[in-house]
Amino acid sequence: MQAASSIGTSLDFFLFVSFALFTIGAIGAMTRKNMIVLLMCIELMLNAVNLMLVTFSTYYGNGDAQIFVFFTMVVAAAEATVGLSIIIMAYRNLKSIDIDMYNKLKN
Amino acid sequence: MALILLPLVFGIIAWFVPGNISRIFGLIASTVTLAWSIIAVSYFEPSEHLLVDFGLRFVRFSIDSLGFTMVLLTNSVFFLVFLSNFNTSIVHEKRFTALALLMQFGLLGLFTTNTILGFYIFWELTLLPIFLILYWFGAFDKPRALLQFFLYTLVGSLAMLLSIIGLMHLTNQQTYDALLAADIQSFGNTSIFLMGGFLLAFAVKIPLFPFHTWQAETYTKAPTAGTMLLSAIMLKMALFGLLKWVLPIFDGNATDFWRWPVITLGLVGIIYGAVIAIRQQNLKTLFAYASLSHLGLIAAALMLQNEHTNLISVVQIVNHSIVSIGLFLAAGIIEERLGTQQLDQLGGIAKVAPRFGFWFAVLTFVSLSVPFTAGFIGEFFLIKALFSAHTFTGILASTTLVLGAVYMLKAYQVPMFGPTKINSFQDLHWSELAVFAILSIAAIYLGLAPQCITDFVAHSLTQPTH
Amino acid sequence: MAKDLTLLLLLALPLLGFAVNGLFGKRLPKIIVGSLATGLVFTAFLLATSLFSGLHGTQIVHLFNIIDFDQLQINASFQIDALSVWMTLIITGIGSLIHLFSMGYMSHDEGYHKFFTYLNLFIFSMLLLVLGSNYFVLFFGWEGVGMCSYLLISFHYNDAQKGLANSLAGRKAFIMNRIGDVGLLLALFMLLGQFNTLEFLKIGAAVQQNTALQGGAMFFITLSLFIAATGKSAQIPLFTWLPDAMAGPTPVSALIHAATMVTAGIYLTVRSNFLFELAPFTKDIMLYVGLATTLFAAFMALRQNDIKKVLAYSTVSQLGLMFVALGFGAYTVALFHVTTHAFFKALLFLGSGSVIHGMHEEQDIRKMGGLAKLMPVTHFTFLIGTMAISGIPLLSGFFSKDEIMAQALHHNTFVYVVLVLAVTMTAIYMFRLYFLTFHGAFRGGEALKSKVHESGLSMTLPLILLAVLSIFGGLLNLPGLFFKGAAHWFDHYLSHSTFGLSEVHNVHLDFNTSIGLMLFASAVAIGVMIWAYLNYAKKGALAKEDAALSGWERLSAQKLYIDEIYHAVFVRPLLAFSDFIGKVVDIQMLRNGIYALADGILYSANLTRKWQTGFLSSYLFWMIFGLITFIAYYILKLSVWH
Amino acid sequence: MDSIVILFISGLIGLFAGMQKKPLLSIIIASLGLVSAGVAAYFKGSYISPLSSYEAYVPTQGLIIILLCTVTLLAILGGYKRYAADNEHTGDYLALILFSLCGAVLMAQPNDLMLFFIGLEILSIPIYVLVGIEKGSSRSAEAAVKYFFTGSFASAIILFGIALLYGATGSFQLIEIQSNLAIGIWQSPMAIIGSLFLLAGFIFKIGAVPFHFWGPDVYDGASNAVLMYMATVVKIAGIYALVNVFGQVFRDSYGFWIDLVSLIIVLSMFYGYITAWKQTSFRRLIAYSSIANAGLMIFALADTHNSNLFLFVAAYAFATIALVVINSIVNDDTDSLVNWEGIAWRHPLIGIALVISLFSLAGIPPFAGFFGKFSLLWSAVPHVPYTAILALIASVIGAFVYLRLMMSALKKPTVVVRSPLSFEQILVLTLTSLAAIGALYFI
Amino acid sequence: MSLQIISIILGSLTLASALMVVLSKHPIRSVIYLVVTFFFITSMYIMMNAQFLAIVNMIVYAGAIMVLFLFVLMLLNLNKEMEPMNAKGAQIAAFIAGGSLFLVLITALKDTLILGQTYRQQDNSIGLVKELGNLLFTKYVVAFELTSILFIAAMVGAILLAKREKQIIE
Repeated sequence: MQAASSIGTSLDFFLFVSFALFTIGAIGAMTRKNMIVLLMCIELMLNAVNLMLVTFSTYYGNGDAQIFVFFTMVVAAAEATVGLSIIIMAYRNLKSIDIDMYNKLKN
Repeated sequence: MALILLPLVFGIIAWFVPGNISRIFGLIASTVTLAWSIIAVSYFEPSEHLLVDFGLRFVRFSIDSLGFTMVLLTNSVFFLVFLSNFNTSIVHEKRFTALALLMQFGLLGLFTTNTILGFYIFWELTLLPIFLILYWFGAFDKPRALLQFFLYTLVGSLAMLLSIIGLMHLTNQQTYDALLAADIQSFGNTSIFLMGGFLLAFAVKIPLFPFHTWQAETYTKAPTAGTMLLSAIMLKMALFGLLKWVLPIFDGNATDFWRWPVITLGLVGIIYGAVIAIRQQNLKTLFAYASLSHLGLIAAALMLQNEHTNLISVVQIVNHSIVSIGLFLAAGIIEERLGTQQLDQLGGIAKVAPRFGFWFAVLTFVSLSVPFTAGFIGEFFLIKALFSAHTFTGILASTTLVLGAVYMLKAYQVPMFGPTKINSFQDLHWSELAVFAILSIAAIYLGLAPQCITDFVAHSLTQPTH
Repeated sequence: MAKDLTLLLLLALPLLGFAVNGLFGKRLPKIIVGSLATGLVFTAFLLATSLFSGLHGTQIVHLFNIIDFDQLQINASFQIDALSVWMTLIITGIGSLIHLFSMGYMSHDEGYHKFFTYLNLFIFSMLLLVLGSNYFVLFFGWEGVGMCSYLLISFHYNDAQKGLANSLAGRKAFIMNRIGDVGLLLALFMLLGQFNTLEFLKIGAAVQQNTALQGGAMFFITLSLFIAATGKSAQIPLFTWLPDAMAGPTPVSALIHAATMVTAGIYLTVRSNFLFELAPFTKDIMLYVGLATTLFAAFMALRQNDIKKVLAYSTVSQLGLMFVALGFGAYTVALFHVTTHAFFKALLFLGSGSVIHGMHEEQDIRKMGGLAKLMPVTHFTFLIGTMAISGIPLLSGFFSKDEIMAQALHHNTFVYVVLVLAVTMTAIYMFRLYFLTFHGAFRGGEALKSKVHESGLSMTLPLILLAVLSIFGGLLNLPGLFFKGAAHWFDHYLSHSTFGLSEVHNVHLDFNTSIGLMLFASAVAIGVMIWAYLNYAKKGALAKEDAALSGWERLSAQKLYIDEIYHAVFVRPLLAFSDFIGKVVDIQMLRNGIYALADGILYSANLTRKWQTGFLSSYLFWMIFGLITFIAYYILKLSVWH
Repeated sequence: MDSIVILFISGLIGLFAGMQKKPLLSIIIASLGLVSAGVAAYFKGSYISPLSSYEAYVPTQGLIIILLCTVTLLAILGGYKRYAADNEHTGDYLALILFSLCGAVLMAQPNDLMLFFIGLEILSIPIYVLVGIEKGSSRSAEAAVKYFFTGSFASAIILFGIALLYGATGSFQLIEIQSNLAIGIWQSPMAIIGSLFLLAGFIFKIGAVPFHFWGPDVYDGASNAVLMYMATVVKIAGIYALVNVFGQVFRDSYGFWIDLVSLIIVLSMFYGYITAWKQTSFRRLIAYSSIANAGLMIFALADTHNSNLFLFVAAYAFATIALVVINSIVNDDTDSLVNWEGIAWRHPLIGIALVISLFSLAGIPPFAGFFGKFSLLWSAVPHVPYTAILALIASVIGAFVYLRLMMSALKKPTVVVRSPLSFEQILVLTLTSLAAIGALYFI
Repeated sequence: MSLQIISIILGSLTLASALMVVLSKHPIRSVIYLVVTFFFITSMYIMMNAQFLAIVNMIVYAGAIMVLFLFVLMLLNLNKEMEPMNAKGAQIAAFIAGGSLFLVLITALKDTLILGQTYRQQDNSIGLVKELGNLLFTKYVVAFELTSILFIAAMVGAILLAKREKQIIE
């Protein structure tokens, strides 16, 4: 069980990676202008959470978290569908997927 | 029960009454309520409480003799307001009739409620109709002044709401008697804060000195009927609250703490209002400041918590209602017929309209509290109470007599005396005449026999509290 | 008739007149209005005489309770004693004469019924004042007469030339009186605090039982009472309203501002004699205030050109004289002078009224002259009045003044000297007035001269009656020099049933001093009369124009600039203060402060809405920022806790 | 569970019935579904449900479900005009709303974070779509885009929080989380950070500062009909979820987060009301006012045992729906407060409902809003007195906003224009007004 | 030991490709990098023996969803580089915010990031399809069923939005 014990020592690192991934996703969401990329950044954040959940699942030896990851993917898929259709709809209206063009509603 | 609900019912009906008979409807409705309350008072045993319960959790009613006095006062005021405005355009609006009756309901509720939350609910309930009356029928060129009125009252009442919540939490009681019995003093400084909340609400409504700035502008711009309602009965809510609720309940360290601050503010108000009134050019503004001066006296005297002073202050409350209806009616008559209230544009009306001149003079003297009028009894004993409490306060308070003469006589003689500056002035309509006559008779009767009020009220004010 | 019923009837009659004239006067013919008012007051006078004749001891008539708390009782009750009955006699007697006079004087006035309404109300209030058995009822009357005074002074409110001046004079009177009223009010509070009652007799009894009361409390009480008296009786510093009050119709000046109301202060002091006796310091104050008033008022009267103004200052001066007497504790003497003064001053005022009526509302003596032939009755009666007030021997004024001088000479020579000066000036201005009005050539122009006429019977009859009273009024209280039996009748009358007065004894000088005093006074008065005759009637000296005046004359004509000083010291600062707090404090600081607060919130709304930039990136940024804040909050809290 | 199933099924039926292009049919089906879901929730436990075995996972009982159904019913009735106008899609819209309501029911009373999260998404995703249904409008598109991205972002945050909580406790079950944390949450920073992320997500959903940004823009861009639904149901579900999670699970760390929550309350109320002052568009005004109201709702956290929230959210929801219905009468395409001038004169019912709703929102007795506020404060004052004072000061500013709106609406126009109301509008306005007045008799 | 090195390498590669998703200007490249990121994440799942998730991640995420993204990108014909970058200040602010978020997270959680030390050997079969299937259809069957609502809602919504309406064709 050498391998398993070494995976134990990697868990901290996976957690670290997950945090970093989340942060990178957040930064991307804040900086990118392309709505599709923005959506991808949010997917990145969701994946960070998935990674964290799997890590914890391994840590606790409990399948619940993996089920949760499964549902997260379901949700992500649904979100992506709706998100992309919203993007298409928006594109039809404004002929742009630059998020900064969408600032008519303010103040 | 009908005593309280009657105006509500009438108020709802009034929305469905056609506009051209709304003034008659208003008059009838107020007459009926007044008559009903007079009949009720004749069956009322002053030493007892009349309990009315609609099965609500937070609102219950209990009418004692003080409450009954205020109920009678309210109903009379509304009757007089409807009567005095019978000839003006405002009563042709069914909105006014309905709102006024709803407001009457609120006031009756306030004066008869037995629960502290009920007090708050009715307190705010009266605000709604008067706000609409002021807004619809007032001459507010900018919403600012009206909003200021609302801001002030709202700040005050929210402070009161906090205090009520605190009080109910601390004592775990909500009815008047239970609160009286509760040992508020044991809460120490908390009770001071709680009382402060109430006092803020009252100080805004009375109004006391630094919280009065809504008053002058609101009174000036409001329709005459609205001004009458405001000053004749709405301000009395605060005095009533002070007299019946706050002072007895917070008897002890809280009252001791607040006594002199409030008296000081009252005194400042007395002099401040009077001094400002001297130079006012607008009749209603002048009366507004005069009102500040008069009510400061009552508030200050109430804080002394002297049994006799409390009784007399009820007389003075009634008197102030008489005076304010009369004076604002006079101002309203001038405004309505001439379209202005600026003193420098007026003059010599008494010559053209001698009846008006006469009755306005009578009311002026009533407000100057010359002997034979209720005002004299009131001011005499209230100032005396202040004098006994501290010589200096008495002397300061008595300056109101002199300053009052300065501004009231100005207010009377500038428009009424002097060379006639106006073309025509229709003399009093019978309804206005009736109001003036009723007011004068009431003032003189109370001036000679104040005992009829004090004896009646004594049943609820001199009961041993703790 | 039972006394209490008489008394109530006495009170009710003027009230009835007030009510009837007030309600129906407009529709009734003038003659009925006038005769009703006059008749009622005269009937009251008859009732008063019946009270007078049946007077023995003090009697209280209780009407009803005004306030009845367990410890505190205030009653509407009345007191019949020598003092109140005497005052009632004066009020109703002089009052009915003046009513009669007014019927003629006011006959052309539109407000005829209103005038009598007010006049009756005044009589009623005045009767309340003097008949009340406690300070409370007294206060009712006290303020009531003030109110009537206001109404009557501003009676001709609609005057086109004078604008608001009449009613402003009324307001001035009312306000000055109110200042005095505050004094009375404070006195009442102190009395209530001290004795827990306001009944004269009860307070008196309490004072007698407890002699330890002498001291601070008494001083303040009496001082307050005296302040009240200065207001009503026009003493320094509150006298300036009285000359202005001449804006009212002349009968009003006669009744209110000469004979009755202004003597209310004297009445109050006499009524409270038992209190004043315990406060010597107040009496001293009273003495010197009275002295100053009598002197300065006389001085101011010297160069007045308005016939009524002269009389007004004269009244102030005479009232000062009475206070001097009160200051010496000579209550009956003061009251005696009140009585004679009522006679001759009413006479003088009515006379002047007759002159004004005849001259068609002209009051300036510079436009008169030579009226003696045109208005003989007026002239003759006016002369009697002038002589009486100047102290020409054997007329009423001579005796009453002489008594006061005697008191002064006995107590304080300085006071006496000043009084002599004042009395001399009195004679000077009175004779100046008389001669300028009735002698010499008519200066009002031919047009006016042809219209000048003697007044009708209703006006001359009161003049004649008052002239008779002015002549013989002195008999009431003859000095005890010759007719010992009839002497000091008035003193005895008052003392025997007025509380406190029996204990107070006036000084009586010895025979020689008295004779000397009288001779000196007579010499002065007659000397002045002769001088005035020579100067004004023979030499034809005239009143100078205002511009020509200089030195003391200017000071006198300008009334020592007291009005201007008051205006600068009190009125202007008050108005400026009112403007300041009304405009600066109230509007700019308090109200605009609230507005500024509202504006601040509005302004911050402009800022806060900028937060909502419309850019999604910024929204996401702020969400992350919020998260960071949350976590930072946790880290902070953790480090604080550990 | 029954309610959810009923809602889902009626949504499905509606979806297919919508193909008939008969709006009336769709609305009747949807209404029936809502009513029966409410009835099912009301009689929960008094009948044997075939789904009772699911009850452990999804408790669907209590007033809250009934409230959600009622509010949704009012919202679809109020927005019926808009939905019916597009008769091709009426069924779709209503179905989406019913599906979304399933999510709301699911998340309002969570006992499992997994179901909670799924519920949250079921609630949100249809609303993302509904906001964007005004296809020709760029505003609607912008609103949808903004709502979608901020919403997904918030979902990620919530998910992160859930993950951290799982990391700290090893479970998604709230009861287990609570018992695992009972030894002392201070031992577990991970749980605390997780709870903070969760808090952030909740606050996003109910739209309080500093996660409020989506609110004004989305409300502004959405149509009145959708606004009625999302301004009310989302907030109700969100606040109930927040109260249930924080009031129960994190009760032990009350002393830790209450200051933060107080700060959020105060900031929300001041920010919301102050900013609402300067708005020129009604929907933005309502959005800012709802930010402030969200702040007030959070007061429910102050007393973890007795939140007394129900009355307030109900009053808020009814008043908001009534106002938006009124707004839909004048502001269909445009959305300007200028159009509100004299609106009360168009129909007496508008005037009455408007006055009652605005006073109710301003918290002035005797309307439901006051009792709601009162009961909230009643519980909160002993715990957070100073916050309550600040909140009351803020609500003065709020009263101003409402009053100004009311004054403009009540101003008598020179020419009185009458607008006839449709049946369902009359129904909604009457019901909301009656509810606002009737609150007096139910406390 | 070797696993640890592998995990560090994988983690670094994940972060690097994730950064490239954010940093690359061309959206298509971002998509490709994202797929790469998912690939690395999948390998981490495999390391943790979460086989089912690894497969689902590969098929659903890297496969279906990413294809959808590409499809939309192509559909909208947006494959050219067209994104103007943000103002520098906002960019820096975003990076600072992200960085601080990461920092505060690490600061707050530094004491609990010790899973490796408290890790006890667990049954490593939990990530298998069989185990998860059992769980999914027993304990989480409700959630599983409820996701159908989610999907149908998403489906209806997507069609509703993306369908080209006749009347608004410009």
